[in-house]
Amino acid sequence: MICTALTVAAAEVDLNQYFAGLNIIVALTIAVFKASCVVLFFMHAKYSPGRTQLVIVASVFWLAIMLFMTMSDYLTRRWI
Amino acid sequence: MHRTGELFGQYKTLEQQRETASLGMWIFLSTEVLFFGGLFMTYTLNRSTYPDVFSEASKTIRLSLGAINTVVLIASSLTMALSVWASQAGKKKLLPVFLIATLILGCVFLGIKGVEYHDKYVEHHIPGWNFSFEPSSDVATNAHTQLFFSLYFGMTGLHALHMIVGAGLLIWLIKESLRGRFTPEYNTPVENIGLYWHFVDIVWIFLFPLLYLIDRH
Amino acid sequence: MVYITAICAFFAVAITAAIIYFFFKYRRKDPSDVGVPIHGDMRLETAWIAVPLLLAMTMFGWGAVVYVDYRRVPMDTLDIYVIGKQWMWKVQQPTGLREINELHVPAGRNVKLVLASEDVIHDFSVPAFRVKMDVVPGHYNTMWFRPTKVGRYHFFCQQYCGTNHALMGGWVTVMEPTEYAAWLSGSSDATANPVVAGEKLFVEKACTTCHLSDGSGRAPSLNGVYGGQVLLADGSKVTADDAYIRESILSPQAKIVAGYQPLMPSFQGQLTEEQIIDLTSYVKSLQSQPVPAKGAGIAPATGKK
Amino acid sequence: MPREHYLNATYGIRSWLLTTDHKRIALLYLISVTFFFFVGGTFATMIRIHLLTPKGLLVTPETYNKLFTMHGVAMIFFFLIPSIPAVLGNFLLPIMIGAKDLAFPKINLLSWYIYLLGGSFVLYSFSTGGLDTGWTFYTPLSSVYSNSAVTPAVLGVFINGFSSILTGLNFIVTVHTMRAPGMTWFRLPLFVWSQYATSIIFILGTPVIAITLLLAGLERMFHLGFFNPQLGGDPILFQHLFWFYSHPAVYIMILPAMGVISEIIPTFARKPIFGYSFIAGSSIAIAVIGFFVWAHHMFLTGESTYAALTFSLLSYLVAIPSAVKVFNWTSTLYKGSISYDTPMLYALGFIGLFLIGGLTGLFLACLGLDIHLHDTYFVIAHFHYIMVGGAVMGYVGGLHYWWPKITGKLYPEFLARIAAIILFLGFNLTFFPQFILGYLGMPRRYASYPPEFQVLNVMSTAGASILALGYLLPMIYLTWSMRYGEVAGPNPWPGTGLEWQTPSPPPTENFDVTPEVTWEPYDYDNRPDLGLETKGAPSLAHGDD
Repeated sequence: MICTALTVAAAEVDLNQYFAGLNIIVALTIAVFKASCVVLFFMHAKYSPGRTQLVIVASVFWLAIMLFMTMSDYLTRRWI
Repeated sequence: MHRTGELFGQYKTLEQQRETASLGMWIFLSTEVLFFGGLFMTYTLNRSTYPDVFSEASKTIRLSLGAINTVVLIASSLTMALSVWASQAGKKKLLPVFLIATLILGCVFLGIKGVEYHDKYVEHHIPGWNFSFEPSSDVATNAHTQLFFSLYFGMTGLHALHMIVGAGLLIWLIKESLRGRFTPEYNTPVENIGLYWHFVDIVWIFLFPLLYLIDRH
Repeated sequence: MVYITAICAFFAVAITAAIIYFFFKYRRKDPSDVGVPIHGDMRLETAWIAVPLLLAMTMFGWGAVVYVDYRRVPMDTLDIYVIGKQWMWKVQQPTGLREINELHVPAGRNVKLVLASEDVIHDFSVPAFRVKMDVVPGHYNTMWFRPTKVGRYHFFCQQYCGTNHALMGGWVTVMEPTEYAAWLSGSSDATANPVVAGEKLFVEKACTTCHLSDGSGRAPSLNGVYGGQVLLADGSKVTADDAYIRESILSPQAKIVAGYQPLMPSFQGQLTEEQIIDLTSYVKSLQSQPVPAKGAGIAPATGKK
Repeated sequence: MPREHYLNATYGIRSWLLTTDHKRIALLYLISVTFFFFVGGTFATMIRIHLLTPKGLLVTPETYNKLFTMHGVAMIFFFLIPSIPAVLGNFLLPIMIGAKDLAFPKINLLSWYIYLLGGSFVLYSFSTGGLDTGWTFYTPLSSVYSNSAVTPAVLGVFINGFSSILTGLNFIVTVHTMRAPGMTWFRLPLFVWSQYATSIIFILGTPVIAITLLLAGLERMFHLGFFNPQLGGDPILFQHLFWFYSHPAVYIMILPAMGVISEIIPTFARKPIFGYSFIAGSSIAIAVIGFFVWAHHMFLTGESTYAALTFSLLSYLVAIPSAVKVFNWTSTLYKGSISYDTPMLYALGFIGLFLIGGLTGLFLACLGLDIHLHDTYFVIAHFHYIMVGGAVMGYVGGLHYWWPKITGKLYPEFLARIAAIILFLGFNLTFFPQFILGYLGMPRRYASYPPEFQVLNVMSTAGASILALGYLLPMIYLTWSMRYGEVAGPNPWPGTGLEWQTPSPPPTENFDVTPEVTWEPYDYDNRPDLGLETKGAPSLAHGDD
């Protein structure tokens, strides 16, 4: 866990301008990785009943819906 | 409803009671996900609208403090996980030790957060209150930077509020654990508060890259 | 419209009739009677999922065609600016003629309204033309219509905007094209000309110090920019329309033209929507000016110095 | 010596205010929700009287704006959303699944207190300066320009959100873990299914509006710029976040009513419901798909054409499960043994009105038509058909249906039928003219209007006065019946659910012995315990066509 924190620090010092947005992708991938570790092991989701896992999936899914569908409005406005 | 030992009257078995409480906690956390979700949504949109201003503004936050805090919080999650283990394994002596360690780490986090907030106060970066941002005196940029800091304070503030609530719950847990209330058969509060604490940790795991890291070079 | 009404009316009548029929037909005859235990029927369920779905899709398709047509503004339009403000409408004709709570348009011509708000969200709506559009502060919306019949029609503010929301309306007057032309020239005067006003502002706000027309300034020349493609610093291109010019004035840092430094200050809070429209009209008038070889704002000049 | 039940088990104000009994909490909600209904209803009456003349009869435009805003806020957030879940759901859900109480009784009580706290913030806002932003709180009008008491109102709705969340949480957990032996998922009454679906929306939608209103409130207090275009924010974002909750909130209001109807119809047709699993599944489908359609409120804000197309398509999809329900209810009547009891009148009225409300929704989901109809009286009529014609009819119908269970007394049947018919007629007279008004282009939220719209407005007001009478009647006779009504007995209709297996009113712990469920839902044919003559082979008996 602590070592993942270190990778974040490392990823941050790098100048990730090989292509636009790589920085964000790296940072968020590490965050997602860390979060899933916490959920799966610290919170024992891996060993929980199916319905608990369903709750987790549902909340992430709904969050994704909100972000994705709202941004889909903003990002396609210029297309017409 | 009557209560016999740790079993409340509406349940038939301790097992049922434990499952119920755990499911309830998870559902509460899914509500929390969407509660923070509104803020993340606001953040995402504004970041995509004003990427340059946001990256400029994020550079003024001290990265070292954020990174230390990340480590501190993950460590506290670890001690919390150990507390849950201790309560399940019946290590009555160890449980309060881990809980106190978690509490101390939590307080360190809040302390560092306080230092950061103080920095912002000194730099006039608190939105709506003498706000000014040096690099450019441009009206629009100023407004957009203020937007960044509004989100910064909104998101970290709400997170810190959750931490404070969590700390309160930990104090109660420590008190009860010293009385030896938690046994391998009955440890639901430790487990549920543990879940809550990990959730708060996860929120921070996302806040850290979003507010401190992206486009900082 | 007729199609949807017909379908809806059909279902409404059919189901209501079925309910009423069943209601009387299967009236309880004996207090201890029970009904016939029927639990369901897969074929019926499938049918009444599939049929409404198909009908709904046809409704969607028809609505989508109308809507896309409405949102895609045709090329040859008469452009009129409309500004909503608590609680009045300010209209600016192409010649700069201004009206309040009145809108004159010629019949038989596509009219495009560029909508801006000074304060809260309004909505410009002409029920007789079946058109409306929200007027959102912070960016332009556009709507278009083609009036066919001469006459006077109501327009309303249709998005609740505060105390006198209900009074924020007026009349659209559709005139014969010749009458309209006469009306325009009859009441127009030089000072109201937005190009003239915009040019004056352009000097007053010191835009001229950087935006030199020969392209030698610290900022790109604006000749020929309007309607063209602008190459940005991040390599992307954007069409220089009203919305782009508005944004460039208010938050110049948002889109930097390739090859230039982000030096321009923001004019947010210093210009009213009307003044922005004047400036835009002025920039528009530069469309036909010769584009300098060096320092042009538009894309074909691949601007890296 | 009278039998002990939940009403007479303990006495005194403390035993009510500190109760954790779900049935008593339901009654606490019943009282507070009714209070807000009459607050909102008073505003509605004033609105209709004001609109009798084109210039406005009663109040200044400023006051008029406050009236319709406060009508909306009181009715939506403090009456419709909690009405069926928190009153009928609270009372019945544990009994229907054979539990002694909800999973978290203390949290249940807490959510009532949160409701009261939120309610008092809102009442404070109403009484000090009022609120004139529209119930939608659109920014920047609400966060910058309005001069009314927006901050306490926003806080009140924010606080009230947590009441909904806790109720939803309680219901979901209860349904998962507290079912009696033998009560499998597909034996659950459809009312429980609908409550479950509603709770999903509570859990996943409500937090979003809570944070959104909090941000809008902070923006107003500290001049921040989240949604203020002058400070770089985006007012459209507010609408996205607002409707992310507030569109599903429509389903929060209508789904429980659908659940009530799904209970009433089999009882009074004395036969199993047609297509049980389709009705149950469509509740869940509505709850889920209902989340993907929110931006159909925003077709004309300048949102992307592509987004508009997507949201319109999805809006049509959500219409299908509702249609499935209507078809199934209608088919349930086929070859039934139908009685004219009051709840059945409400249920059939519900289907008729919901049908009109639902079908006019197709007009609005249609992109091309929405350009014309958006924000006109057509919309007002449409959602009143859904919310008053649907949700309130369901609520009042359900109240009648379970009144004998709640109080142990019967209401005067004749009077109740009259009231049901008055409500139905008054409602149609009030709101049908508004469809035409909207089609003619009359904008909503107008304190004054062009004279050509007057005739239809007068009709609508006339209808509203009949409607008001229709609401006062049940209020009076139901209260009267609590004391003077005939004793109902455990199962007056008779119904098949577990709630009818226990005495009326139920004992504090709901059942004297934990029930075991051995029968399928609404199975009149295999229930000798109900004392009805049962039919043999389905196709032989009764049917002559």
